[in-house]
Amino acid sequence: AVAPAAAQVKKPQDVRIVFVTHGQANDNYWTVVKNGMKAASDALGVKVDYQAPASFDVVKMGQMIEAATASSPDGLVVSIPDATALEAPIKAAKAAGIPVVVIDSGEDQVKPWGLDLFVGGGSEYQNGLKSGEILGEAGVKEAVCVNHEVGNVSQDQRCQGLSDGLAKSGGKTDVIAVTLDPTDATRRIEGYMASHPNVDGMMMLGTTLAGPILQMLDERGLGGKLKIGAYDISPEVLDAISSGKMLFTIDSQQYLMGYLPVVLLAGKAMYKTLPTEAVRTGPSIITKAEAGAVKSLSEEGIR
Amino acid sequence: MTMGTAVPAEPHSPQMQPSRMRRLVSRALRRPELGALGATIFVFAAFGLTAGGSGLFSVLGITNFLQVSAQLGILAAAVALLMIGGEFDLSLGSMIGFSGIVIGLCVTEFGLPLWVGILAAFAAAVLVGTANGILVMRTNLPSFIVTLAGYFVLRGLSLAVTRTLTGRTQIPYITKGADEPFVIWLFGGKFATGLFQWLGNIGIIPLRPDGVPIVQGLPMSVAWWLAITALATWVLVRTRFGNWIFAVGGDLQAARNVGVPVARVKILLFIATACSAALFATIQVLEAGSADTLRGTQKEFEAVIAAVIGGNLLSGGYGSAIGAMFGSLVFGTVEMGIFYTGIDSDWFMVFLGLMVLIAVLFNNYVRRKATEGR
Amino acid sequence: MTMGTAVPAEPHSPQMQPSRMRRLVSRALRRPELGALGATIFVFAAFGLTAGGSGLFSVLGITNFLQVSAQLGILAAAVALLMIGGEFDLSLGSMIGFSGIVIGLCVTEFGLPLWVGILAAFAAAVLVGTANGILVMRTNLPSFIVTLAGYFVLRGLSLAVTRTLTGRTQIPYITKGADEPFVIWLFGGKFATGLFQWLGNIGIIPLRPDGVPIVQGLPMSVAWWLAITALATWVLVRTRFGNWIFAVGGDLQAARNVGVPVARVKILLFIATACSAALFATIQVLEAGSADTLRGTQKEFEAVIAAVIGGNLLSGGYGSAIGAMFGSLVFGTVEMGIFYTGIDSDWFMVFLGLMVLIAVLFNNYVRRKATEGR
Amino acid sequence: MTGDISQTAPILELDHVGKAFGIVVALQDISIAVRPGEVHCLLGDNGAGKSTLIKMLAGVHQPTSGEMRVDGVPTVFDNPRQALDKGIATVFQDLAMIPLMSITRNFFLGREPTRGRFITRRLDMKKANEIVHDELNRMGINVRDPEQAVGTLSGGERQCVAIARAVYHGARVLILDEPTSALGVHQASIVLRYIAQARSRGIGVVFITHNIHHAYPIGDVFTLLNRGRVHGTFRKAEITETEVLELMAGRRDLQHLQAELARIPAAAPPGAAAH
Amino acid sequence: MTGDISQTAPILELDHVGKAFGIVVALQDISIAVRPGEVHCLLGDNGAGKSTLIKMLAGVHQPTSGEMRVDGVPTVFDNPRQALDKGIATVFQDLAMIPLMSITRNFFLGREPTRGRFITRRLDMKKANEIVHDELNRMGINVRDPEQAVGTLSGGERQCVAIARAVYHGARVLILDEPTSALGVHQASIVLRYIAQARSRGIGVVFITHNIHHAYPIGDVFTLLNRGRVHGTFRKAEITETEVLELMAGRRDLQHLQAELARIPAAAPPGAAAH
Ligand SMILES: Nc1ncnc2c1ncn2[C@@H]1O[C@H](COP(=O)(O)OP(=O)(O)OP(=O)(O)O)[C@@H](O)[C@H]1O
Ligand SMILES: Nc1ncnc2c1ncn2[C@@H]1O[C@H](COP(=O)(O)OP(=O)(O)OP(=O)(O)O)[C@@H](O)[C@H]1O
Ligand SMILES: [Mg+2]
Ligand SMILES: [Mg+2]
Repeated sequence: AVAPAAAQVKKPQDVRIVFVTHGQANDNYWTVVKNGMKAASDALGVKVDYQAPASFDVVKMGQMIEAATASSPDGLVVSIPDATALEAPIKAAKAAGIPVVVIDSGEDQVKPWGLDLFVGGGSEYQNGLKSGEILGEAGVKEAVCVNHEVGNVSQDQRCQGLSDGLAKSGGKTDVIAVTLDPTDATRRIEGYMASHPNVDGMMMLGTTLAGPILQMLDERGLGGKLKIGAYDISPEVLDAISSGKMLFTIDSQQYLMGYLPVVLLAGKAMYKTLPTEAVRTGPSIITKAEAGAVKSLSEEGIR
Repeated sequence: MTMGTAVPAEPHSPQMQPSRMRRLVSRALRRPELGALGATIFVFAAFGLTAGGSGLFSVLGITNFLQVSAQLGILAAAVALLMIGGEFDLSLGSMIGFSGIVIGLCVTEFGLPLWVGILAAFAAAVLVGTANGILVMRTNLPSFIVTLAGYFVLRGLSLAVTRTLTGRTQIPYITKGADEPFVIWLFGGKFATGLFQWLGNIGIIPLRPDGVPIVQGLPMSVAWWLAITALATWVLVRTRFGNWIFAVGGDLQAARNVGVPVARVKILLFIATACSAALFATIQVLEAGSADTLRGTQKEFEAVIAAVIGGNLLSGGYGSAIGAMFGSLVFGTVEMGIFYTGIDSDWFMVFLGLMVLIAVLFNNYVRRKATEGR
Repeated sequence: MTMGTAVPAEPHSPQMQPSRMRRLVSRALRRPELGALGATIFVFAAFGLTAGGSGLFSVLGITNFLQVSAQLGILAAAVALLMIGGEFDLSLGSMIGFSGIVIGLCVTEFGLPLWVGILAAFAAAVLVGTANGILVMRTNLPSFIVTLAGYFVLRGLSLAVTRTLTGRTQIPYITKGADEPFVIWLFGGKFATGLFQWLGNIGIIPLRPDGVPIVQGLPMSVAWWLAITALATWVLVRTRFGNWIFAVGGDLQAARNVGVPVARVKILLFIATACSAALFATIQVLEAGSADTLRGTQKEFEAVIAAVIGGNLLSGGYGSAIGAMFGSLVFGTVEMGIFYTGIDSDWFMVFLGLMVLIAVLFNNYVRRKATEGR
Repeated sequence: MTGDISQTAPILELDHVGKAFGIVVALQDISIAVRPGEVHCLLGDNGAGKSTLIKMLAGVHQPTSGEMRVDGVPTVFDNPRQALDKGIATVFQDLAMIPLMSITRNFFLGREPTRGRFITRRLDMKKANEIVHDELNRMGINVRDPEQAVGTLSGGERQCVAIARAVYHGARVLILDEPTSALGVHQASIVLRYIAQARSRGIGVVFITHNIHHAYPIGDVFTLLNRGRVHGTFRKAEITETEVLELMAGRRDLQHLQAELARIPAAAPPGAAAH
Repeated sequence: MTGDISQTAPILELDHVGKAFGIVVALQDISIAVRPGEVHCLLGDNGAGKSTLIKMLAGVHQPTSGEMRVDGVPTVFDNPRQALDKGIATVFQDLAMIPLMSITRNFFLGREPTRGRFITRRLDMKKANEIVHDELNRMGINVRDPEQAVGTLSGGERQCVAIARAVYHGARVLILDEPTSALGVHQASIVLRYIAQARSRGIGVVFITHNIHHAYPIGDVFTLLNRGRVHGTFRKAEITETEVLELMAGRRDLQHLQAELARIPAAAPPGAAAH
């Protein structure tokens, strides 16, 4: 629906693009990627498939990339959470003549492996560093990194970045390992806070637990004491930022990571066009000033 | 030596007729929950030594691990009955997520009152439990594999339906507009608030700057936990149905042969388990105010752990609901207690594993001493 | 009617002495893997209809689902033996992560050659298996709870040790500097490469622009899968040890009473299971070139699913390794096959669950028809 | 062997009934009748199909051919509960006990006495324990504690519990599959007395045993099964103890058998011979 | 009842042995001896402790007091395998069979015949099947297929398999716990013949039964157990069949017992009376 059909190498309805990422479909972050992908596919009339292992498993992801290659799509969109493990399958896809776009993580691999394009925010570590600096500026001396996926490299890098960023202003960081269960998570944090009364800053690595954690802090009378940051956005987080309970959130505008690759790879299939430079979608820091404006978009799953 | 002498048979040799007192004691010692009680005492002693001063046993700390134990315990009580009946339910965790989503969608998408949403979740639970039970009984397949299908299907349905309707995987602000204080209190509120306020006033619980004690009461989940454990125990020990549960788990064929309606018993057990998941989900939704498609992950697993720590047999036919209660308490306390000991979070799992093992070994030791020693 | 007539007893009524042919057929129909074979055929038929033209049955697609099935199948074969022997091993998945970390640390941190790292991983597996087995036999605790400790401890150890030594949770570039082509080929390489090149040359497999066929061979994991299934089958059917496995799983006390060394059998089974995890880890590390503390998550679960789909009894005493092979094939094919049908990934789990259920129901139906019908 | 039509109507009847397990034909063309106040002995070699036959009467197996009638009405028992509801109580050869459950709970399993109503309806364990204690005492078994697990009882004790249970609950038909096999002399005689009592109360009894000294004194009708077929039904009046023994031995040469039994003490051991 | 010191030395001896399960004392102060070429009958009521006693001999239970001697050497069997290795084979009352396994595999369980060596060592199933088929045939049991699961056999057939197994593997002592309880007349007589044969081969036999007609013809020594204690050991020469029966009935009043047995046919049913 974009250009005159005559000039097309391939008709939109014949174009098929496959996403293989490490993000589970029911993760809040990746669901927005998927929404973007869906929107682009509806707009262009191309076919898209999204695939991700049910838990963090790069080997399974490699096998999925191989399966995608076998179904010979017109474009492949991947994230690269573990370069060593995914090198062979991604290179094989490339060798089979499939254009490959990298999203979210893996910018460093694009050039050396001869892949086509990167679409995404800054590296996890850079984002973490940024969050540490912001908290440091806000006067935080002792922060906690609430990690619901200990052992997952990208989450670990965020905490590492936070620790290094905060260290610049002399603060220190501890990691609290939690699960996605709201009761477990809030009780653990509560327990930690009780035995570490000096904690004055917190980073949440996702939005899933934001609501219960904020509620718990309110109940215990700790609400105003903490400077809180988060990754990603959700209506609850945005409300909290508006009302001053939270300081900021780091948004990678992952909607674009879903939308753009579809448009670009469809373009590649239909018109043989593709940008030459990486497309940066983030990080964008959302504070009180912007929070209200994006809230309704967040409710729709666009941000 | 070969040629013995015929001694007149004593009608009652004293060893064969232990006194009533000893019999009572021995009967108490035979109870399955005894070992779990031992393990509980052990765990408390261990943390008393290592984390005594860290606040684990402050009012806040106690409320804290009680809440974790209580939620797990609600599931564990039902799972214990199901295990005694000789079956598993892997779909438990997914059912939690699914129930939460049902409540959330009813309220936020269809604008129904909260209590209708909760009823809908329980109706879904009854349906799923019935399906599980009928499939298991009709096909003679192991419940492991039948409920595995539920495990995938329910989790998948939660995701697909939620994303189709809302475009997200989380449903926030479920309780926000609700004007049903009783329903919210019943599942997500606190009880004994007066007591806690008083404790705060006399200085036993620290007060917040605004004069409210930092712990305002015990979460309702604790009340539910106790109520459901009591109910399950009553059913097991005092009703025909309880008798049948032991029988179908102990020997299905023998139970059928003496006329126990085995299919009915097992189906009801699956329904009870699914309903405990719905209750768990309701409590979490009303406490947290939101639902998420990922809720309940691995709970089927934790509930079985708690039940087994509590002395329930995996192979069925033996166990108790009170044991499951102690099992949940052990698991919840260990999980939270390790936090207070200040162990680096990388080592958390190592200690969790060791503590669970030691608690169970202790449980076993106590039970063995009680039944065999002497 | 009451007063019957004494009919002379026939020495051999024909119905009681079925012909040799019928006996052979009936014996074949009694095999546990029969149903799994039925399920496999069903799954292939289903995907042949729904995803026939999508590349699932292209050479690349077949290699792909074979690889997924093969890795799972290596575990499932060992787990099947353990299940027939009446036990579980929850620590399997954690053992995979741990073995990978052992290999990775040996190579990258201690500068040892690859084969030493692999030996170290297997040594660790033998240790863990022995510990599991001894604990289960000594304490009479259910293996569920004993190996649960391993589940936590091993995963925690992988994380803590890796982070302490490297500051990360991933160990990349393990095979990069290694000059051990044979070891790398043996676990992470491909076989039948000549055949595939030839198939490419005659046009059956498409060639890449550089003249290499897009599939260069079958992954070695497939060879391991077949070899281990064959070995496990041999052990089960043709050796004393196999006989003992069935016996300890069927009735532990009876087996002990007729002189089976039950402790030795169970400990060896736990060792075999842990070693299958080490083999799995080795293959993944050498194929992927990296190790990660999270590897192997949930594999204990998938392996049990595969074994159960393959007709192994959860309660022990009955099953086969070939069944487990078919079970892995069913699970692997379903998992990858759904992808080719183009179903929205939100619905993936729903379909996975339904497919598994239908496959198992079909399995059950076939087995029942075979043993009871007629 | 004259057909006697004037007898009481049968409670249970099998009419040309057959049962196959897959390709194994366990029973074929079986016709028998169980009448009130009559002890019907099933005789036959090991593997003749006696247990399979009574499992059909008890609702455990369903016939694959033929018809079963209860009080003259064609009936199919889908499960043992339906048979129990018709007053047919069975002692199975494998006893159908749950080893981990207590004696009392096993005794009343499926027929629990309750107290109170509706929500407060509960097991009356005290009464149940008393009944069990008394019933077992009557059989010459002195259990220490009726709440003891059945799994810790001796083989004979367990069998006594199963018999006491069936006798207690059996209203119209009592089926006993080798009830005395594991019993001591004393207990066995009590069981025989029970059977006689049941008969005089007008209960129909089906009794399986391999012991001629148990079968002949008590049996009214003897049916011989052989390799899954009925090989004759005889009233006591028509048959002597020796003939019954011959039936039990599967019509094998009794002379030969007795010669064999007689030979045994002859093969005295070297040790005994030194006496 | 004179002490006879000149006999052959016992293979197995229990010397003031006791066994308690928690607070339940099952056996107390037991002293018996099993000699080669001698059939030692254990008599006693249900629950007297006979099975518990032989389980100690077989290595299943360990004594809680006293001493057990094998060939005069104090021994503790940690498990049944050690007893088997000393040539002590047992038929347990619960038979110790794995229902889901085939007859052949059960028969040779723990003592499998193998073929080939080292890596190619494997079960010799063909030979095993043949042996099983022949051994069972000798007992009068005609199995359709030795690879059939034991769970599908009748109670008596299963017992025959267990006896055949013990006889086949038993080298020095054969322990039989109520081996004939579920057997037909024919099979039981064969088992008695087996026992006689074993005795004449110099094997020591421990034989438990509640059937006087099985015990008296074959027994050389009779030991009475009562409530966990030995109440006398008698040689055959010193005791009559009636006295043995009296022992078996637990020294209850035999008169009473016989009167009772005699009463039974008297209580003829109404139906039979109408004859
Ligand atoms: N594991 C156990 N725990 C507790 N009591 C036991 C256990 N095993 C046996 N007993 C008790 O010991 C006593 C003797 O049992 P045993 O089986 O030896 O009797 P038995 O002489 O073989 O009887 P039967 O002739 O009925 O087989 C019984 O009263 C039984 O309840
Ligand atoms: N489920 C089954 N599957 C296959 N065969 C069976 C099954 N149940 C019984 N049989 C066979 O049917 C035959 C009759 O068995 P049944 O148990 O009725 O014999 P029985 O007359 O009770 O013998 P016993 O006196 O030894 O108890 C046996 O040969 C047995 O192998
Ligand atoms: Mg029978
Ligand atoms: Mg006994």
